[in-house]
Amino acid sequence: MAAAVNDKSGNAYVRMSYLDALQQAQMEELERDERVIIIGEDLAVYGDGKVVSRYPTRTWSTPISETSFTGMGIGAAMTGLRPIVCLSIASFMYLASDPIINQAAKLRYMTGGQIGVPIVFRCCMFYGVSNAAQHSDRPYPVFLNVPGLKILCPTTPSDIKGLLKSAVRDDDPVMLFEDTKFWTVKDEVPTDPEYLLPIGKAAIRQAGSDVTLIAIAGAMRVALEAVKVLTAEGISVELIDPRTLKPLDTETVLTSVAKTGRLVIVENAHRVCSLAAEIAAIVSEQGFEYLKRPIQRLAAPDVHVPFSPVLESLMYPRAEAIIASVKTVLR
Amino acid sequence: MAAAVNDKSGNAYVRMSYLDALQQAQMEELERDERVIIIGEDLAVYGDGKVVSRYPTRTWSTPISETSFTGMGIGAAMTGLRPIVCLSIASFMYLASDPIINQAAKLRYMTGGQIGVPIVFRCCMFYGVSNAAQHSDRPYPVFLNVPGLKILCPTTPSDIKGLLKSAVRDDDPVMLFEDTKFWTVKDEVPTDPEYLLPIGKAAIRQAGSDVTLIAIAGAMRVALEAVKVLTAEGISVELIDPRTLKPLDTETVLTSVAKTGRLVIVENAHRVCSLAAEIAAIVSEQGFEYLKRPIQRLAAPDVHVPFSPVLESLMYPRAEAIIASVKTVLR
Amino acid sequence: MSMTETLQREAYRRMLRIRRFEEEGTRQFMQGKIPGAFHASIGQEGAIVGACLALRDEDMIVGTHRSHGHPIGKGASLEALMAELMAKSTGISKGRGGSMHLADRSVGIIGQSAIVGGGIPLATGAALSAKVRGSDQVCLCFFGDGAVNQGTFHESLNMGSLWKLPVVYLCENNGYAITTSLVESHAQPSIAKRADAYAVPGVTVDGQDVSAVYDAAHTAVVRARRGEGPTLIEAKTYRFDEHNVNLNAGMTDPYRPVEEVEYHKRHRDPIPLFRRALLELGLSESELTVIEREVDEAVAEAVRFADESPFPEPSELCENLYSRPIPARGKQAV
Amino acid sequence: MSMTETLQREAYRRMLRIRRFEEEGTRQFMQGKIPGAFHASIGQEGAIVGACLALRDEDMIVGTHRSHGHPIGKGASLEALMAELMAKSTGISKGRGGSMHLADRSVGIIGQSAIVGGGIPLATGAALSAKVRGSDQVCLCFFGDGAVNQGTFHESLNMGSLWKLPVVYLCENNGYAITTSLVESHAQPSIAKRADAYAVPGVTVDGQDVSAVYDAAHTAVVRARRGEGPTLIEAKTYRFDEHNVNLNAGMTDPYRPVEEVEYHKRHRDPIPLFRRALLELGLSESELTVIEREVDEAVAEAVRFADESPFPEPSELCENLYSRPIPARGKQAV
Ligand SMILES: Cc1ncc(C[n+]2csc(CCOP(=O)(O)OP(=O)(O)O)c2C)c(N)n1
Ligand SMILES: Cc1ncc(C[n+]2csc(CCOP(=O)(O)OP(=O)(O)O)c2C)c(N)n1
Ligand SMILES: [Mg+2]
Ligand SMILES: [Mg+2]
Repeated sequence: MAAAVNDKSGNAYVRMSYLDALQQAQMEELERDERVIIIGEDLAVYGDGKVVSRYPTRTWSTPISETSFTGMGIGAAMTGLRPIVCLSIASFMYLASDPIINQAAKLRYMTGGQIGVPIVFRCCMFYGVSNAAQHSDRPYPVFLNVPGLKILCPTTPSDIKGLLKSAVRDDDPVMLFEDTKFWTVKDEVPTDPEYLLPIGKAAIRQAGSDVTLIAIAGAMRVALEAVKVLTAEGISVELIDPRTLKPLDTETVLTSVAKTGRLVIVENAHRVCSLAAEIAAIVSEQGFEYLKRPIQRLAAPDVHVPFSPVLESLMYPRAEAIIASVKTVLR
Repeated sequence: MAAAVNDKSGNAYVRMSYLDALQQAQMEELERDERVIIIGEDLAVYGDGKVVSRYPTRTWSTPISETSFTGMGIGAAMTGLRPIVCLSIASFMYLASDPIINQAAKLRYMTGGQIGVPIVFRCCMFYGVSNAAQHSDRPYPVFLNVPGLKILCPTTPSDIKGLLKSAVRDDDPVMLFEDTKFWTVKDEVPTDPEYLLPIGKAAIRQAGSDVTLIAIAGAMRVALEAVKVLTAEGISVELIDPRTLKPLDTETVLTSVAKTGRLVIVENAHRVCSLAAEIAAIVSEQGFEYLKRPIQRLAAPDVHVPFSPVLESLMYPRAEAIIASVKTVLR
Repeated sequence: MSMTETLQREAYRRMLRIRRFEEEGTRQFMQGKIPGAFHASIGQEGAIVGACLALRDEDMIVGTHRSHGHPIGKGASLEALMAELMAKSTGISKGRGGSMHLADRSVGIIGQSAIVGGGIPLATGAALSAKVRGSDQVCLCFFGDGAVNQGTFHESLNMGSLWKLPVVYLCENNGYAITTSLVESHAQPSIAKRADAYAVPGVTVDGQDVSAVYDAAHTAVVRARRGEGPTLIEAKTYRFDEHNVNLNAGMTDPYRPVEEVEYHKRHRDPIPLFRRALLELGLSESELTVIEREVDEAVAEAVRFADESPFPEPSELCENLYSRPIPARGKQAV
Repeated sequence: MSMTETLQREAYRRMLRIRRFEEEGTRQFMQGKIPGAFHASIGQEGAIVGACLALRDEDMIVGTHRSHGHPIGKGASLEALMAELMAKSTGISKGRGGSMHLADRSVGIIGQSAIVGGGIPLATGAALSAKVRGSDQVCLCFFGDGAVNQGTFHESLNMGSLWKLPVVYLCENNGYAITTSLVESHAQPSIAKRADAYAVPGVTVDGQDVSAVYDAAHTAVVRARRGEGPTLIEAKTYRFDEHNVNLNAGMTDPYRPVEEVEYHKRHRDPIPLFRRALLELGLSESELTVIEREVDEAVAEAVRFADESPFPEPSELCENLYSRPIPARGKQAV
């Protein structure tokens, strides 16, 4: 790992990958708070090798029993621990949806606050690499409809550090959807073990005045490419990363649309009832008077992920499509 | 049961409840096609008593094993049967979401069309009667994001007959969400055992020109009340019942909004990423130029269903709220 | 180990508290004062109380939709439970949970899952938590015969055994899951025998004999606390009432013979059975009458408390969804 | 019943077809011509072929993510399978499924679930279907040792047994689920013993002995077809390659000892073991060589076919999602 470098205000940074930042965040939280444990299958395979060897009694490598090890994590969270449950590939989330929705999300409310469920459900959205329909979902929209959950999709190494740490310290169930498109992406990450990012606050990746572009999770990669091209052409794009999908920072979205009057939303999930739908709905209710042009949603079409790379490459919005959409709303 | 009455075109009708119409539809399909079977827990308790005694070898009353009896239904559908899987209360759907999403919805696509899954997943949305959070969900939004499924929410006795029969005859997986708010509602139902309604076609319950009101599932009850009041006040409401939530009949919605320029959507599901969000998004993309006023969504707030009737009564939009929203968009 | 005399008295008191609380609850339900569903444990008090009394105060319980017996068996006071049933703001869960979810955290009830089988992983996780925290708490997990067929039973018992977690799995086998009998739904009719699949001890016990249940549970609790892992106890019991007060199974063909129900009520009621045993052991009629009067008074007091309590305020609707209220960003139309 | 001589030859041929197909597939994968994951069954051919040969043509199979062996074991031709691995439009699933889902319906493979444990209910449902349709088909359900810990194993075996469905549950127990060993994940190390929990026969068999697997499977298939219900067969086998070609477990501490892998490759390879047995039974070296040459040619032909096949057209993306294309209502932007 590279040596730390200090910025002007004296904060130290180290360049590291998204996956390393995630690992570091987990390691620091395990170190800081002995209530933190990690539960999941083949932990070492999915990148948690170091954690397992360092904390053998606090990492629980489970049998293949997603429903119940998730439920066990919830039971442990109810009784004094702060588990991180690793569900590995996001398509396995459906096996755990009963305990996540019927237990974790509901117990505090249903017991009138007697029980808290401070837990993190981690999974990775592992798509775009020909693993076919049963391994390639980006299923966060399925959980957005559920009250009581918090849902995060960090897109940078420092954000995953700051948000994962906040998630572990949060007193409510938090789902963290990693996007494997970022695993190897490197950037500066604060070394501060107290580096925390607030849950529920969007980031404005670039300020702009012509159009608001919201990019969710993995779509941020292509959005950044698109913005580069558009900027070079003299178009001023305001690029927003919601980071927290639930609760959503609608204020940042509405403020931006109030300024630009134009909105393009891009994500890699299936389009029906996705986050882009919710954002479009919110803006068409609460920001209607700001809108100068129809909202544009770019998402995966309503079809399963095919194995063939020729076909899969058609699934996720590309930079050209974003550029075209931005130009459409500017026309 | 009442005697059949013929209408002008010679079609015979009988007045019966929503639940009776559902039972009749099932019975007729069992009678017509010996590939139809019914699988579920305590079938007789949830209203299928007659069916069980008439077709003992084609009704499979299961152990409490939602995940696997759903998967078994899928396996049976793949190999020559046309099962109706009864999941009883909709909140138990989460236990079956892995087989529904990862298998039923994906298998045809993943096998390049080698395998079809002609199956109906039935469940009832049983809310508003103080059964608390673990028994009161209206979880259709969770499944709308999934490609490959068809999703129905019939709101009248004749619709549930016509749609359930179409679902059984459909070659794809269909989810049928009954709304128990309609169970006892009576209306004329065609006696014709070939009475089929097309999946994917909305119904215009009342034509109108001032405002488009879309009411989903149980919300139709209060919407009808609201429309009565509004009509009396001289407001011309076009009331749309999507009936099929997936694939959605966007044409009917857009045509109506083109005429009225105003849209109010009402449903009893939780608001985030619900069907109302998707409809609002579609209209804000494709019908933006028609819209004269912001879209109004009315839905359950983003909180779990409380046990206490005092609190639960606050969850679902009421006629007054619909009336107020309509007046807001007309202002 | 057998119950001490003090414990025997307490066992009688607690069984009676469950019985009278639920009898009164049924009446309140019929009067329309309790909304929703109402699943009584009447007939099953021996299995519940025998198991609960084998625990220490700091031990934990996860129960089921048939949730009234578990907190009372663990020693909860009745007021907040009755107020919860009546959907009052003084209810144990502030009127948010109701009959299927009577969890009283103060006596160690950490959850009551109305999702059948849903509580088994929670209890196993609570035991994992005790182990990781180095506490010597044990978690008692109640579930019905029907829940045994859920995948969570299988998955959780395997992990509980693998990691030698301090959990006791207690099946209240009342022979039916709503209308489905055990033989119609279990390929292997012996639930205790299923324990072999997870290399844990499996024990069958007469659930109508509170002492026998206590003994079996005590052995299991000691084993669990010693770090030797879980035990599966099948307590054979019977539900006297319908599955749910407002459920009229409405089958022409009753799912259980009237004679069977009558037989159990007459000959296999755990409360008179234990009362007789106590008298034989030398307790006096008057001692028992005192307990009975106390119980009646406690139940009456609970009803009084619940009756006088207010309903929740509409403004409370969104409270306790999250640990801290989520600051509303933008307009949040209902 | 033991294999006839014809069947023995076929057993050898099919094991070899799996082996050579996968060796070639691995090479193609390394050359970048096969995208995605690639889970080879190399080492497990005895368990697969022994079980498949006990079936009739019209019988059905549901398999797993380790999906190449099952269709080949059931007699599939190799062209469309190789084309599928190469994501070609002539693939058995038109390039939609790939390595984890090689389902060839024409030989009765009705599904390959890459969701571990997900295939067990599907197979049980296929058996239910056979029973309801009055067909005498049997469904063979393959799954790994890891899948045994899923709730679906428990739920499905119970229903399969309860309703005496014509299904044979065959566990390819290769001792590991990715990096997790059986002892680390199964409280009860005998998988066959879990059968008691569902009152079905549980049998352990040497999976490296194709004849022994055939015998056990044959008994189970006959029983299933007679309407006597399922059997659970635990075939002890070993995976020679990594879990997945592109998976580098990357653990400093290898999850399985190199000596263990070497031992199995050297002494427990089902193909040389069976070859030797066949020679001992009197088959000639030259007969076997003919089979070997034929297999090599079939594999080479499959690669040629796949190489020459086109990729799918972008316009096909949404085909076969539904039975009939959904008429687009309104604009459907991608
Ligand atoms: C997952 C799930 N499926 C179905 C139900 C409906 N249900 C409520 S209680 C019950 C029967 C449970 O039987 P058992 O476990 O024996 O408990 P008992 O009611 O006999 O105490 C069922 C099926 C449910 N609540 N949850
Ligand atoms: C539900 C689910 N959980 C996890 C995985 C990831 N996974 C793929 S294969 C595998 C191991 C399966 O082990 P086993 O059943 O023994 O089969 P084997 O790979 O040894 O053939 C796992 C955990 C998955 N595909 N599905
Ligand atoms: Mg029971
Ligand atoms: Mg294995």
